Parts: sequence; structure tokens; C-alpha cells
Amino acid sequence: MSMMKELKENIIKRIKASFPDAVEKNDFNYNRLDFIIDKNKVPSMLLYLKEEMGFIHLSHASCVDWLEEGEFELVFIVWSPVDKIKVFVHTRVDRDNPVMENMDMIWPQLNTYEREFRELYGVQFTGLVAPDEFILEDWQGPPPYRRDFDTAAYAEKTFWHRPGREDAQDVRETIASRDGEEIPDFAKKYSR
Amino acid sequence: MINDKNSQKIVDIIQNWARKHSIWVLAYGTGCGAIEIPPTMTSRYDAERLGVRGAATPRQADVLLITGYLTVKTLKRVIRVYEQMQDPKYVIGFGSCTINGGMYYDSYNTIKVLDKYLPVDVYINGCMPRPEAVLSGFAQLQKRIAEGRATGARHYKENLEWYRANQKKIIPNWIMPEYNW
Amino acid sequence: MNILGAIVTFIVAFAVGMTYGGLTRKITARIQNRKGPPWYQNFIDAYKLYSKSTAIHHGALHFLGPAFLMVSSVMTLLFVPVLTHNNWFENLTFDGDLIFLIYIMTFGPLGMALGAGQTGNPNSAIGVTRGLSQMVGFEIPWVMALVSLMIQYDTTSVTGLMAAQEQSGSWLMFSSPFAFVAAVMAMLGMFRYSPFDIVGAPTELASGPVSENGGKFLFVMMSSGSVFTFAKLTLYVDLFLGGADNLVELLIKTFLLYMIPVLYGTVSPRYRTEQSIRWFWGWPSFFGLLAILQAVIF
Amino acid sequence: MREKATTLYIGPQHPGITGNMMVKVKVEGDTIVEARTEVGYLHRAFEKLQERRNWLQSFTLLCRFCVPEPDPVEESYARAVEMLEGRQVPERAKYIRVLMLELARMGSYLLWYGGQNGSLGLYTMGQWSVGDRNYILDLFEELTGGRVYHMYIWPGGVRRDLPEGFADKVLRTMDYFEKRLKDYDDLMFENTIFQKRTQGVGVIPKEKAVEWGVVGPVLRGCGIRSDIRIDDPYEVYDKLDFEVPTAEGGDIWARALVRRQEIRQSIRIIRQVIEKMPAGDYYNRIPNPHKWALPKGDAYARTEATRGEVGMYIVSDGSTRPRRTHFRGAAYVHAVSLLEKILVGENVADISAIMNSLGTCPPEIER
Repeated sequence: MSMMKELKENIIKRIKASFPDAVEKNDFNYNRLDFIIDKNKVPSMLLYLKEEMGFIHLSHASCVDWLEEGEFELVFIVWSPVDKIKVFVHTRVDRDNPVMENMDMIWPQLNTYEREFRELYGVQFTGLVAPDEFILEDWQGPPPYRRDFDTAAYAEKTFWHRPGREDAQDVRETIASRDGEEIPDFAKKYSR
Repeated sequence: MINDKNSQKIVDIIQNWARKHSIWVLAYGTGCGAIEIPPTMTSRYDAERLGVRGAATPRQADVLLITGYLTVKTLKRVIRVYEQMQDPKYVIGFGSCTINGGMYYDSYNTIKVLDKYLPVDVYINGCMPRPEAVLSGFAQLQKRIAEGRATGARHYKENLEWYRANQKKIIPNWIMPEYNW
Repeated sequence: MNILGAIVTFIVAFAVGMTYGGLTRKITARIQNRKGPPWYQNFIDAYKLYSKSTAIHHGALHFLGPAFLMVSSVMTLLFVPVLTHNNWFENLTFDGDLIFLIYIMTFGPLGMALGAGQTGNPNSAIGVTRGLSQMVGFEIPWVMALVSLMIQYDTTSVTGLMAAQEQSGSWLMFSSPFAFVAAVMAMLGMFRYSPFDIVGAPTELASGPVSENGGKFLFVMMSSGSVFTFAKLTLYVDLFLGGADNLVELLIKTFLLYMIPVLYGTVSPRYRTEQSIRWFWGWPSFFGLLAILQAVIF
Repeated sequence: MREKATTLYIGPQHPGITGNMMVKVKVEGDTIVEARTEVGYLHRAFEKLQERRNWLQSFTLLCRFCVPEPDPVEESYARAVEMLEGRQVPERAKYIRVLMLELARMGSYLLWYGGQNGSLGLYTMGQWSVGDRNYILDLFEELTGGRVYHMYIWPGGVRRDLPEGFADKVLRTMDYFEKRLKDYDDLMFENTIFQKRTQGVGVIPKEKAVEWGVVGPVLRGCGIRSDIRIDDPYEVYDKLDFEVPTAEGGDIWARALVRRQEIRQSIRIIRQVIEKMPAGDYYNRIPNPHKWALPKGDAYARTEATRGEVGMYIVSDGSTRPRRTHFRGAAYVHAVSLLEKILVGENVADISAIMNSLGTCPPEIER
């Protein structure tokens, strides 16, 4: 554990040396380390992590819609087989004008991720060479994964729905209301 | 000497018997239901003893097995595949999500009620239906064929405008991709 | 007389071929731990296919393809003497019909090629090219074996070879084993069971040349295939197993021969096209060469 | 040159395709000069739907991410939730989870036996292995109530304890499979035609493998020893004794050898788990799911599945519903960018075999 700690410190030192404005977040007791950086620095930082520091495996990349703050958060998770540490690189892009730089020359599979974000979130990647459609086909309307797109309402007005049975009423309210109540004996066996 | 009507009736009976005992299912796993098709076809639940076997292309298939939910993108292909098949042809809706959307009731990309877009002869409910359920569904289809009640294809021909309207309602671009299979 | 015999031959060939197909499915199923379909399943499938409607139009040649197949198999059947000492079922045999058979047996696939080419389905086109190239592969040992027999017993007619077997008293599979081995190896390719089922390989090109043919087309192909199977097996029995005096003997011999490709197919994956051709030009051709040497020397 | 090329559409309706996707290849003769994958036929917007479910209701959706092997997805999600909440898992539950994961691995590998050999025309193998897979599914059914979908691994443990006599059933099944795998070897790996078809086909260069995002058995087939169970150990894998097999070559044959070894390692792990499993509690009860809010933050947990790294990234805004869940499947990389690369120059007859050997699972890609 202590060894992992100094590994993290070392990584933070090296990153701060070349990216002074990277904000680190080192409050996890497992092998995880976070950095928050401006979106224009992300390609160079990922390249630095991959080429210089041995984080050669892109584990995951994700996009989160923070509707209230009017921003998209892009997360890149890289993994170093040597240090056995995951590094999360967070960045924020403006929600109204989400533009990011294409990075699939660093990891070719980023091309797939960027296609997905472009289609489902509307995040534009400058210089991305790929067919327009990835998952959806002839999609009209806003990018569906944005939080302001209501999928239930869309499905309600677009598709046929078979009317449900009368005796199938919604019991979620009842379940939500019962809290800390005594569990009957027959149920104790399975749901303790 | 029997007259034409009776002979036609006899021929129908023989034909229905043959169709009942030789059901070729198109090999098109449209959804996650395709995972229970291999166990159904392989040992323990051996569907071939009922005459059920896979067909490679739509031209040779009798049954279109919709294994699960259909996304809009897949529905387009499925309609094309269904119209490539030769009469008599049957459709089996496989899984709850073909009946009422199942757990995808609020998904923006899957259709909820299959029989608004394709004529379904037999529904198999459950998610995932067990191989026994699949076999019983095939048996049900055999029963309907033997009784001459599996007339989904004719219904589709007769109410083509209605089906087309429903299909075009959710498929904005009706131009098929330039497939040539 | 002969015409009646020919008709009976055709009916028998159809029935036997279909039954063999059903039995094949049953035996394969048993090897695969399954119960399998009943032995008459192929009859049901055939009748169902016949009763299906056909609404495909790809032009005249597409219609002619299955007809070519049927014609070629029927002709092959009619030039093969089914039973010895039986001028009913000797059918149309003449001197040199062995050479004629070599040609007519390649006629069906060529016609099928025309038909499949017209459908415009790329899978069909690729399957046809594969089929023809594989035919080039297995024709060589097959022709070598036949040529060695012709040289050895200097006759070019099947009945002549059968007569030769009778007076020598030993079957050709013993008196000229190399030719028999080469011919059997070629047979593996002729019957298109795995590992040589590259023509209609489902997972590579969906059932190949037949992918555009359903309903009645497929029925014609199925029946012609079963007739062709019977004709080929009977030819093998006549050439190497000393013919058959009655139907039961014929059935036993043909079934045993038929089990060779079937059982080999159940336990082997599929070759690629060039691999299959290389295989045929390897050991089978070598045995064919040995057969010719044996025929020339002795 | 180009105009000699004909375009082939492998899929979406094609017996050779795995699942429901399409590979559009340009072929010259028999050689592929260009390959494009088209996915999206199975897009159900799982992650969008999870934002409308609470943390526990997501489990009905989770197991549909990849049907052949749903348990690693549940494991990843459950562990991500536990990371986020800091919830402890009883020791016994960890062992049961490992048992579950390894059983799922065996089932998925048996299905792979069938797919790989079916793509090469050896249908007998598929009939045997998929038929035998039913014995694993029977164990699942007795333990969880479902053959395919389990929803058994939950945050804070597993849903219920092992029934009486379950361990003996598992051991008996393992004995059966140890006998049975010898037959598989005789039929498949001893088969010269199988070797001819797979050796030197679909080669992934070793130096490029990690950079291209290759994971799991495919990466080990390139000769690189990388396994999340060793590198980033979860549950009790660090307490168990097993090997991570590798093979040189990076072709279909090498991957097949790796998988052949791994299914035996799974049997070994399962035996150890059965014998080492401690008694005790199996479930830390979670609060009322409709009022169960997770602290603000994010977590990423990953699991080694038969196809490779399977991860789940969850973001919580402190409410009872996820702000965002993002699933990372191995096929997401394997079947799109990697497949398009390595298909070029291959024989058109090998498309299906290569896809099977990469562990393609289309629902992982579009979800």
C-alpha cells in the first residue's frame, strides 16, 4: 500500500512537471489516480502518459452529461501494466458548443469511442475521419443520450404500445413507503 | 371419381402435413434470444427430430424466428428478409420484448408490439424462453399449420397498406441499403 | 422393354437416394449425441419444397440451372448398368460409355454455373467458381483411375469391365487397388461432404449456388442430387465391387460405399478451396499415377 | 486494380456472422482488400434506460449486455457500486462470486467451441459442446433460477446462499468435463484440417497488440501475459492458485490453444473455491432500493471475461439513480477497429472463423 502511495506521488510529480495546470485528485485507497485538465491539453497529456510513462493500455473512455452545469465531462481511463495503476483524465467541454480534438492517432480504438460520442452526445471531434452513422440510422432529433432527451416520451409517441393488464398496478410507491419495516418470517430466509 | 373440391381438400391435408413436419428456420439472430437457439438445436433438446432445421437464406426458409426485441434498424432488414421468403411462410415472435416491449418499454430504439409490423403466427413469451418453451412454440405452430390456421402471410398480403403505414411510421428512410443477397 | 426399365431405374434411384439422405442425417445425428430426424425426413422436405410457391424471376438461365442438373444426373443414371445379367436394367450401354460418363458427370455443375451466374448473387458466383475449381481438383485422380482401368482391361465400357471382373473372378478393388483408392479419394470430393463442402459452405457464403433457389428449384436440385448419388454409387459398385446381381446386394454395397464420405465428413472441418485442390493433387493423384503404372507394367 | 473488387455483405442476415452485425468486405478473387463493420442492429440504449432506473433495478438490464456470459457485467457493476459506496462484501460472497464467474467462463468457452468449429464446418464439435453446456446451465438454474440471465451478483454480496449439496453437484460436473475435454481435443485440436485452417490466419502483430487495445485471450494468444485476475486482482483471485496460459503466434490457432488451457484452469479454480469456501454471511443487506442513494463521485470496475476486459464506469450525482453508466466491452474494440485492420489480406473464407476467435459479441458494441 505504501509502495503504491509513493508510486502515485511519483506519477503526480512527473505529470505536474510537464503539465503544471493539471489538478490531481489522489484520495483513493486503491490503485487509482485522477487528473483534471483543460480540454486542449488532453491529447498531449494522453500522448505523454502513453509514450513516456508506460500507460499503454486505454482501458475506457466515457462522456458524462452535466446538464445543470451546462458541460460535458470526458473521461479517459488509462492503465499501466508495469505500475498497475489506473489514471483517470477528466476534462470538461462546453455543452452548447462541444468541440474536441480528434485523438485516434494515439489509440486507434478511440476512433470508435469518438464516433459513439459524436452520435449519442453530439460532441464534435475536429479531424475525425469516419462514416457519419455509427449506431443509429436515419436518426432525427437531438442526440439521444443527452439528459434533456426524454426517451420514455419519445417511445410513447413513436411506437405502438400494448395496453397493460388491469391487475398490474404500480407498487413502487408502496415499496418506497415501507422503510425499516419488519420482514415476515417466510421472507427472512431469502431477503435477510 | 372424386370431384375437384374433395381432391383439393385432400391435397391440402397432405401439403399441410408435409409443411408441419418440415420447418426450416431462417438463421437470423435478431436479438439476444439467439442464445437459446443453439441449445434448442443441439443434443438434449434436439429440434431436428421434429423436422425443424436451419435454412441459410430467406429463399429456402419457412419460418422467420424473431429472437427478441427489434430495433428500428433491424426491423428494416427483417421486413426485407420477410418479403424475400416464399409462401407459405410463418413468423414466430420469441420473447416478451416482441409482445409488449418487455423491459425495453421506454427505449427509443426498439419496437414494442411486433404484430403491428409483421404478421405473427405464434408468440413465445418469457425472457429468456427456455428451450422447452421454444419447442412448445414450434409444436403450437405445427398444430396451427395442420389445421390450416397459420395464415399470417395471407393476412399480410391482404392488409399490406396497413402494415406498410405502420412500418413507414417509424422507418423514416424507406430506401433499402444496396444489399444483394 | 428398355424404356420401362429406365423408368423403373429412375424411380428406384430417386427413392434410394432420398432414403440414403435421410439415413445420413440420422447417422450424423447419432454421432452428434442426438436422436435425429426420421429416415423419411428427406421425402417430407422434398414434398414441402415442391408445395412451396415460387415467385423469383432471375431470367431464363436461372430456371434452366436446376434442369441442367436433373438432365445430367438422369443421363448419368441411364448410362450406368444397374444390375448385371439383367438386360432390363443394363440401360443404354455402349462401347466407350465410360468416356462419355466422364464428360456427362461434369455437365450438371456447368449448367448450374450458368444458372447461378444469372441470379446476380455474389455468394452464388463465388460458390460456383469454388465448385468448378474443386471439380478440376478431383477429376484428375478420378480420370487417372478410369484410364488405368481402360488400359488394363483394354475396354472402354462399363459392362466390359464388369464382364472382366466376372471372368477373372476377383473384384477390381482387389486386382487394381491403386485405382480403387484413387477413385474413392476422388469420391470424397464428388459427394461434397465435409471437408470438401466448400461449394455450399453456409458460414462462408450462405449455401452458395443454391442461395437464390427456393421452393420448386430446390426440390428439383434435391431430387437430382439424390438420383446422382445413386448413379455414382452404382457406377462405383459396377467398376470396383463387381456389380450386383440383385437389388439387395446393390443396396448393401452402395450404402457401405456411401458411408465413407459421410463418416469422414462428420469428424472433419472444411478445407479452403486451394487447400482442397492441393489435397486432391497430392495423394489421390499419386495413387492414380501408381494405378496407371500398374496397368502399363502388368 | 480496384474495379476487379466485388463487394460482399456478410450479414446482417448471414449464417456466418456472430450475432447481429454486418461486415462489408471488398474482395479481389478470394482476398479481402477492404473491410468495414457496421453495427447498431442491437442498440437498446441500455445506459439511457439505466438513468431512469434506480441502482438495483439496473440489474435486469445488466445481464442483457452480453448474453453468452452475463455474470462479468453484473460483477463489474456490483463492484463499481461497492467502490463508490465503500460497502464491504462478506468473504463467503466473494468465493461464491468467483465460483459464479468461473462457471460462466466455462459456459462461454463451451459456446465458443461450438461457434469456432461451426464456422470451420466441424458441426459435430458444436453439437457436443453446446449440448454439454446444458450441464453448466443446470447449475446456474439451481443456484440462481435462470439458465441464461442470473441477476445473482448484487452490491454487497450475492442474492442467496448455495443450496444443500450444490458443491457436490459442481464437483461432479467438473469431473464430467475433465473427461469430456479429452474428447474435444481428439476431435478438434488433434485434427490436422483444423490446424491447417487456423494456423497463420488472422494474425495480430505482437508489438501492436496492446496499442490496438487487444485484451483477454486474444492478447494472451499474441504471447503477452496479461490477465486482470492477476494484474488488477479482484474478489479472492489473489488467494487462489492458477496459471495464465499464453501462446505464441497471434493467430486463431494460438487463441484456441489459450482457450483450451483456460477452461482447464477454470475447473482448477472452481475446485479450489469449493474447498476453500468459508462458512458465514453471504450478503450485506442494502437499504430500501427506492431510497438508496450513492455518494457523489465515479468509479470504474473491470472484470476478466472470456472475451477480455469487461468494465463498468458509473457516475453518481448523489441521487437514487445513476447519472451515467458506461459499459466497456472487449468486443467494442475487437469487432470494430481491430477486425477492420486484421481482415485485410485474409481469405474471404476465414471471416467467420476470425470473428469467432476474436470473441465477437455485437450487443457489447452498441448496447
